[in-house]
Amino acid sequence: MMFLSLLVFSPLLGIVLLMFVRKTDERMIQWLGTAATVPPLILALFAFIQSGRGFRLERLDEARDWVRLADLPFLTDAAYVIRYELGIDGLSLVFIVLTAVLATLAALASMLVKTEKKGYFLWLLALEIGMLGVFSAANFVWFFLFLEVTLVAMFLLVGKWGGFERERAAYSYLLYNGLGSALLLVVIAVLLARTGTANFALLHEMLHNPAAEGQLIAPLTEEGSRWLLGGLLLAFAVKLPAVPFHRWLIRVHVEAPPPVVMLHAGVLLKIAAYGMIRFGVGLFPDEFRSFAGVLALFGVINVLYGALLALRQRELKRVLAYSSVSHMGVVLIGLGALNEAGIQGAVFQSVAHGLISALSFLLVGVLAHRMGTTDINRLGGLTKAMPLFSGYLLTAALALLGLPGLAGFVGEFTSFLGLFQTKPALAAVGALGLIFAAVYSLKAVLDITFGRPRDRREAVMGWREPQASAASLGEPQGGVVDLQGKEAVPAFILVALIVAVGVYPQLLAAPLTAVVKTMMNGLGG
Amino acid sequence: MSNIYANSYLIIFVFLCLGVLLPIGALTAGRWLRPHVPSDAKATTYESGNNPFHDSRVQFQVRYYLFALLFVIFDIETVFLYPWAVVYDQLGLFALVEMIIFIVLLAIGLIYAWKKKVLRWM
Amino acid sequence: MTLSAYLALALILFCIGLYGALTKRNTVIVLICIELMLNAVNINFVAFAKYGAHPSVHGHVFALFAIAVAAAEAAVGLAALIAFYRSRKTVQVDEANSLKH
Amino acid sequence: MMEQWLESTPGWSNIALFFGLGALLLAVVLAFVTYGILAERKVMGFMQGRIGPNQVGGRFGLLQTVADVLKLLLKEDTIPKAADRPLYVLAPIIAFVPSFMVLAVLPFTDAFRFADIGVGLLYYIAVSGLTTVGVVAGGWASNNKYALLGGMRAAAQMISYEIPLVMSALGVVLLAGSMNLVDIVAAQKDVWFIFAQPLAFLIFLIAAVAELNRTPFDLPEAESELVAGFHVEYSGFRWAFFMLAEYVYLFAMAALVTILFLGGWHPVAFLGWIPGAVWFALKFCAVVFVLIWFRATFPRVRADQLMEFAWKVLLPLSLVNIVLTAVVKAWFF
Amino acid sequence: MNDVWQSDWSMMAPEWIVLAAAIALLVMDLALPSDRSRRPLAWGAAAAAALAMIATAAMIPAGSASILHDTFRLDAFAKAFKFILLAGGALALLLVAEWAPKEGSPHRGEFVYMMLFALLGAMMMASSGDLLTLFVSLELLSVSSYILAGLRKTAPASNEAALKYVINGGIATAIMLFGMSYVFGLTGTTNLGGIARRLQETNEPYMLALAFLLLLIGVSFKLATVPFHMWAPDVYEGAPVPATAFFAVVSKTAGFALLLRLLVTIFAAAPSEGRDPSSLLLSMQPIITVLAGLTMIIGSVVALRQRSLKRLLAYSGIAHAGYLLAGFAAMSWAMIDSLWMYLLVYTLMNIGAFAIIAHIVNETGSDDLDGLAGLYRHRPFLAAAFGLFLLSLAGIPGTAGFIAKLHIFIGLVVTEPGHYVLAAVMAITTVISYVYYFNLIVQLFFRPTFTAPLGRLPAGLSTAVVLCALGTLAIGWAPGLAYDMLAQFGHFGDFLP
Repeated sequence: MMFLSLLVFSPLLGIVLLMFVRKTDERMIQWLGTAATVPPLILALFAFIQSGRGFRLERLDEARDWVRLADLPFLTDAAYVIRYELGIDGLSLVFIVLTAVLATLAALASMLVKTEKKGYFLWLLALEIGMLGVFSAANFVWFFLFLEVTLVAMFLLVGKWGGFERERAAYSYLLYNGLGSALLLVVIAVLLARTGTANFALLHEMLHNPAAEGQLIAPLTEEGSRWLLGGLLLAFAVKLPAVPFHRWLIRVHVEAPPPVVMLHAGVLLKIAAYGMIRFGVGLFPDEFRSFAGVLALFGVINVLYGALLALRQRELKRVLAYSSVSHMGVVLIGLGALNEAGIQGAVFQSVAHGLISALSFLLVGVLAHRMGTTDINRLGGLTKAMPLFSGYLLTAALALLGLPGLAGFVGEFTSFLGLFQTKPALAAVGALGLIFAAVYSLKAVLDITFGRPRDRREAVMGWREPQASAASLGEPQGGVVDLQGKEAVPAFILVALIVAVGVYPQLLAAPLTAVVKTMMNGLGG
Repeated sequence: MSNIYANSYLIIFVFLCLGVLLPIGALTAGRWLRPHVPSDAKATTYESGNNPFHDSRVQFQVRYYLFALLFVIFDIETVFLYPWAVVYDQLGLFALVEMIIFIVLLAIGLIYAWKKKVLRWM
Repeated sequence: MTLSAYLALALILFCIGLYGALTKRNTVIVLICIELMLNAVNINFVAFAKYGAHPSVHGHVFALFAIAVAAAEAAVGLAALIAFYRSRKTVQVDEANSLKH
Repeated sequence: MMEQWLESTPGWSNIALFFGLGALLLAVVLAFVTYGILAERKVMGFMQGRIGPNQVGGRFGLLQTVADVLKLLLKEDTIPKAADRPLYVLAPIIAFVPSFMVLAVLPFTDAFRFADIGVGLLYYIAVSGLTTVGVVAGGWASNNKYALLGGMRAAAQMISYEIPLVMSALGVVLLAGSMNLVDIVAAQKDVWFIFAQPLAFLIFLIAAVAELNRTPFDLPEAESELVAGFHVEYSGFRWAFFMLAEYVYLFAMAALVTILFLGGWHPVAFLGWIPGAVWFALKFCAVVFVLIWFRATFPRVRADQLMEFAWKVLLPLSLVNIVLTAVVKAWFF
Repeated sequence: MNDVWQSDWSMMAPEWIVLAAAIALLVMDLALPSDRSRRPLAWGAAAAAALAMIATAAMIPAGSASILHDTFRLDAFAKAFKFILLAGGALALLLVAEWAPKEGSPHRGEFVYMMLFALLGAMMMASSGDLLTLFVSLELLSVSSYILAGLRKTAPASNEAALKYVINGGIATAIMLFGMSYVFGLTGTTNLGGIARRLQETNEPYMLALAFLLLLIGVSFKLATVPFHMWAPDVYEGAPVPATAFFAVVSKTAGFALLLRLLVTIFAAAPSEGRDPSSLLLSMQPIITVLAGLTMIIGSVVALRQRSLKRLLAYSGIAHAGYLLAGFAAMSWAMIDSLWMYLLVYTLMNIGAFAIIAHIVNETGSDDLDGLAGLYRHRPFLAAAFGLFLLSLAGIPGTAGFIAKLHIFIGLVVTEPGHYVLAAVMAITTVISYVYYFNLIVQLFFRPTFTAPLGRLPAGLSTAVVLCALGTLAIGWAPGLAYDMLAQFGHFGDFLP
């Protein structure tokens, strides 16, 4: 069975083909680049549908010998063997589908990128491989490996095709995430060194089966496990990002090209959520308990802080960036709740936010392309010129604030439901953030769509000039034209998905249930 | 045996003392006997009757250094050759072969210097 | 008693050499200080070979090799110094500063 | 006699004894230098069809050198203003002391010898090398262009010829199996090394002449080129000590050649009834005569020829000699 | 002496090959007319090194043995390190072949065989089982290296580099020798195994500790680690690029071979007054740990400020030496394994980077990192290769650098108690190093060009770049290749005599 390898590495075909295309042939590049994202999409959807019909995902597991680090007499045969292992379950599948879908849509939206398209698509496809790999890996080392592929690809995509301060954004992305990765690597190394394996299932076995504990290469104390989990959570908190570490996210959201932000906000941030669930809850359920309160607290801080700052922003990209911070807080809240509803909510929220932010950034990209600016102060009354666009933007805003019937609601609702069960006081404070969300998203969007284009600085006391990004300084490109067919397709699909998830959350819940159940068993109820 | 050793070096020390004492004694004696009438002209540097010009501690030709370096290398090689020669009888064929290799390497070094025109004085 | 006297001598020589090598500005003096350190080593070797806990001829052999190697190093050092002097017209270490960030 | 003293416990009495003996030797050497110089002048005079010194001290000018020395002693001592004073004063002493120190290891006969050390030959070579320092120091301290050039030349020459000197002596060490000069003489009981090591002897002799800075290798003091070489600024007794060192070396080198190649105090074949001391003296005088003879007959070589000769001819030859000796010894003995 | 004749001289086959090649090339260089190109000599030398590498590889299956009264050991350790040394040497020689300084390259002949001699010294060092051979081969390497550093006789920078190298090297040598003299004094033998045995009976912990520290300081010069790292940037910057590559790779590998041979063999079982009375090495572990941490921090932080590529790589080399020293400080079962792996990988990625720098220096005469700007536009493959080497140096997964770093990490945390602080320092300095490596990547891919386009890569450099890039990628994606070889060494079980 090579299904998962095929799924993960199918964009490679596109990369190889792209190599042979002339640099100047931009239409061909755009077409090929988009086409290259289709095979993984088809495979992912196929797997999704099959698993919905009761296909057991374990049958897709793959394992191949990769490297044997040590062959010492006192070690067992399997010790220090790192294998190339892919394997998915319902949790991964949800994210894989999300990745595949958003990758295709981002590729479609990449028509907004005009320079050096060939290199751009090469790295975009590499990014997709990395993201798919992260969710398919059944082995810590390979998880890390794919994670770092995304790091390099993102660095290049942001640094080369981003806005005016692109290199700064790329560096802060690199440093924060590098630090997170380094921390993660230390944790992985400790686990690998102490247990002799990096496979998730085996690790789980080694850490929790008292019989297998004797096989540990070196003992792992309770305190040691707690440190490991702490490191793990910290590493993912940087990548999520939790509040003190969020600055890179703002820069990247503001500076990166819109299709890349679609993927970044849509998928890359979710890797952290995925990691927390998979490794935190999965490997260290007992220790996780002691961290749950802190996580929830950070989640609430994230929600409130992100929302408050989003309120203050006068630049659409920044509003959305802070809203991302705020929404990722909801994920933390779900995890901190540490019950079935909470974890499910965290996943829901991840997917929902992925779809919604992808939609928002697609629209922002179009806006920046048309108007040359995303500064709310300088935009207004777009409904007349771009009615279709405004409609979509409004939908996105509604989804963002968590309107029932749209995807955002499901995630937020379930997460908070979880937290109310365990820590009602904290949940109550956090819920304030939802109100702020309504305020900032509507305020920003309504200003753009219905308001009049004028400088509103005087209207809001004490504002300093918001830091203007390059996109907000340029001249409008190509006049004011409404959303066109090619751009409308991804937007439409996204809206459709948002609605679908919102109306029929079972779509996601079905594959998740089994996984979450197992995890709850690990947590001991 | 050990007395011979100690006495021998004692002799050498005595010779050192004598060697130092003689010049000191002679020069001191000379100081009593010789006249002492210094003048500026006497204290000038002798340059074949011309007025001395420039500082004489000028930069030397590099060849002096080259020879000095060559000397250092070849002189030190005797550190190996002399002990070898002394105990040659007891070492057998291997020592011969080994030292021939050593000398061939030395010779290569010499040829190298030769070819690189290090040995040319002018 | 004999041994410790030699060792003390060697140690003092070594320390003088090290001090000079680390603090002196004139490269010639630095090179000489290095030779001083190496000679301290030779004293150690020969003293140990004769009066050490396990006297053995290896110490003498080692000293011979140390002498030879020191000579080679000195030769290369002087060559480097001359080359440096020819290009910079100085032998002061602290004027060797063209290489900096 | 000496052997007993050597074996006695070292003490102050020994020091006094050795001091006395050393002083005796010093006197002998000074006498040799005095009459060696005279002999040189006489022999050269003879060879050049002149008479040589004949005014002071009778028809043979026997007191000529003594008079010269007295004159030097009475000469005013001048030190150039620009000179490096301490070094200037020290240089002649540095040059002279080793020349006397090397005498300590030379065995003149079975009985008449001083220190008996295992590394005698090495000691000689090592200590004699120190004189170079004195020469260079003198040239440098004078702060005179001629002196400096002369000093440098002297140093270059001395170190260049030291290599073939050392390497050729190695053949002797190989055959004798010792560096102790007494042992080396003892090893020549049957065959003198001049016959066993003819090549080495030639190289050694040539190198020795060059080491002594004597014609044809007297470039450091070439009057016509450098005024007077490294000691151009020296006068009086300071200069005398440079000169003295040179002639003490003549003495030492002649003795060394005798010891290494001419069988030391060993007699020729059947003439064993003549005492060893006489034999040694005879051989020694022969060597000295040859050296003087060289001086009278050979023209001075050019500086470049001088250096290249050492490195390009003598050194390879001495290397060949070592290998040959070793191979022959391995095969035939 | 009969046993000398009957020694199995074929065990020294790689050394013979290198020595013979060096002498043959020396003679050829002297015989060739001076206007003939010396480039074929460098190719010949590289071929000889490659041949010696094959010879070494062929000897891997054989068990360990020693000849010449145990002065020359051919154990798994020797073979493993010789393999890396020869690989590095061969690649560096390819760089020599294309060495083209602006004043012309009149000393390329010297360059070739001095490098071979240095390589020979390094190889002997990996094989020696005796203090004396260890010392002499170390000096053969060092003295040849001094000359290599100063080969651009008319370039002031090169002269200065050589001078600094000699002075620092001389001091380090003297310090190390002083330590050796104490070790000898306590044991009366120079054989490493003999020393180890005798030391177990000695009762001179303080003299022994002093000896250890002196040796450690001396070795740290070769390694370019704190406290003897200051020479590296100056020497790297001033020396000709191929020599720099050689120092960065072969000297460093040899230094670690020295470190292991000397310190581990001698002191592993020596008594101590420290926290572990049975092993001086273990009681000195805190000191080594601190040195490793300082090295990593200094190397990565100072590298941030550099603009000269060679200097930058020098500091990065210091940081890498720190990682390696950390691997050593951990003293886990993975110690030698991880060092070998890291050095192998380090050789590949570093020489690859230096090959490209050599090209830039040849073409532009400067090694400022501006020279990289926009390389991607006119030499995309070159830029991609350089990017790969940089990623590997940074330790990004998918390249060989990651695997090596992971192995060191595992070594750091596998012991009980684990060296978590050191691991954390290593992780953080790695992230700091991202800044300067990615800064180069930014130059390569993002910035516009200022300079004239570079010419095509000459044959020697392109061979080196291609080999290194392939190796880096192959070990990155299929580390089994290297680990299978490593497995053949049996985890260096025969390391201690």
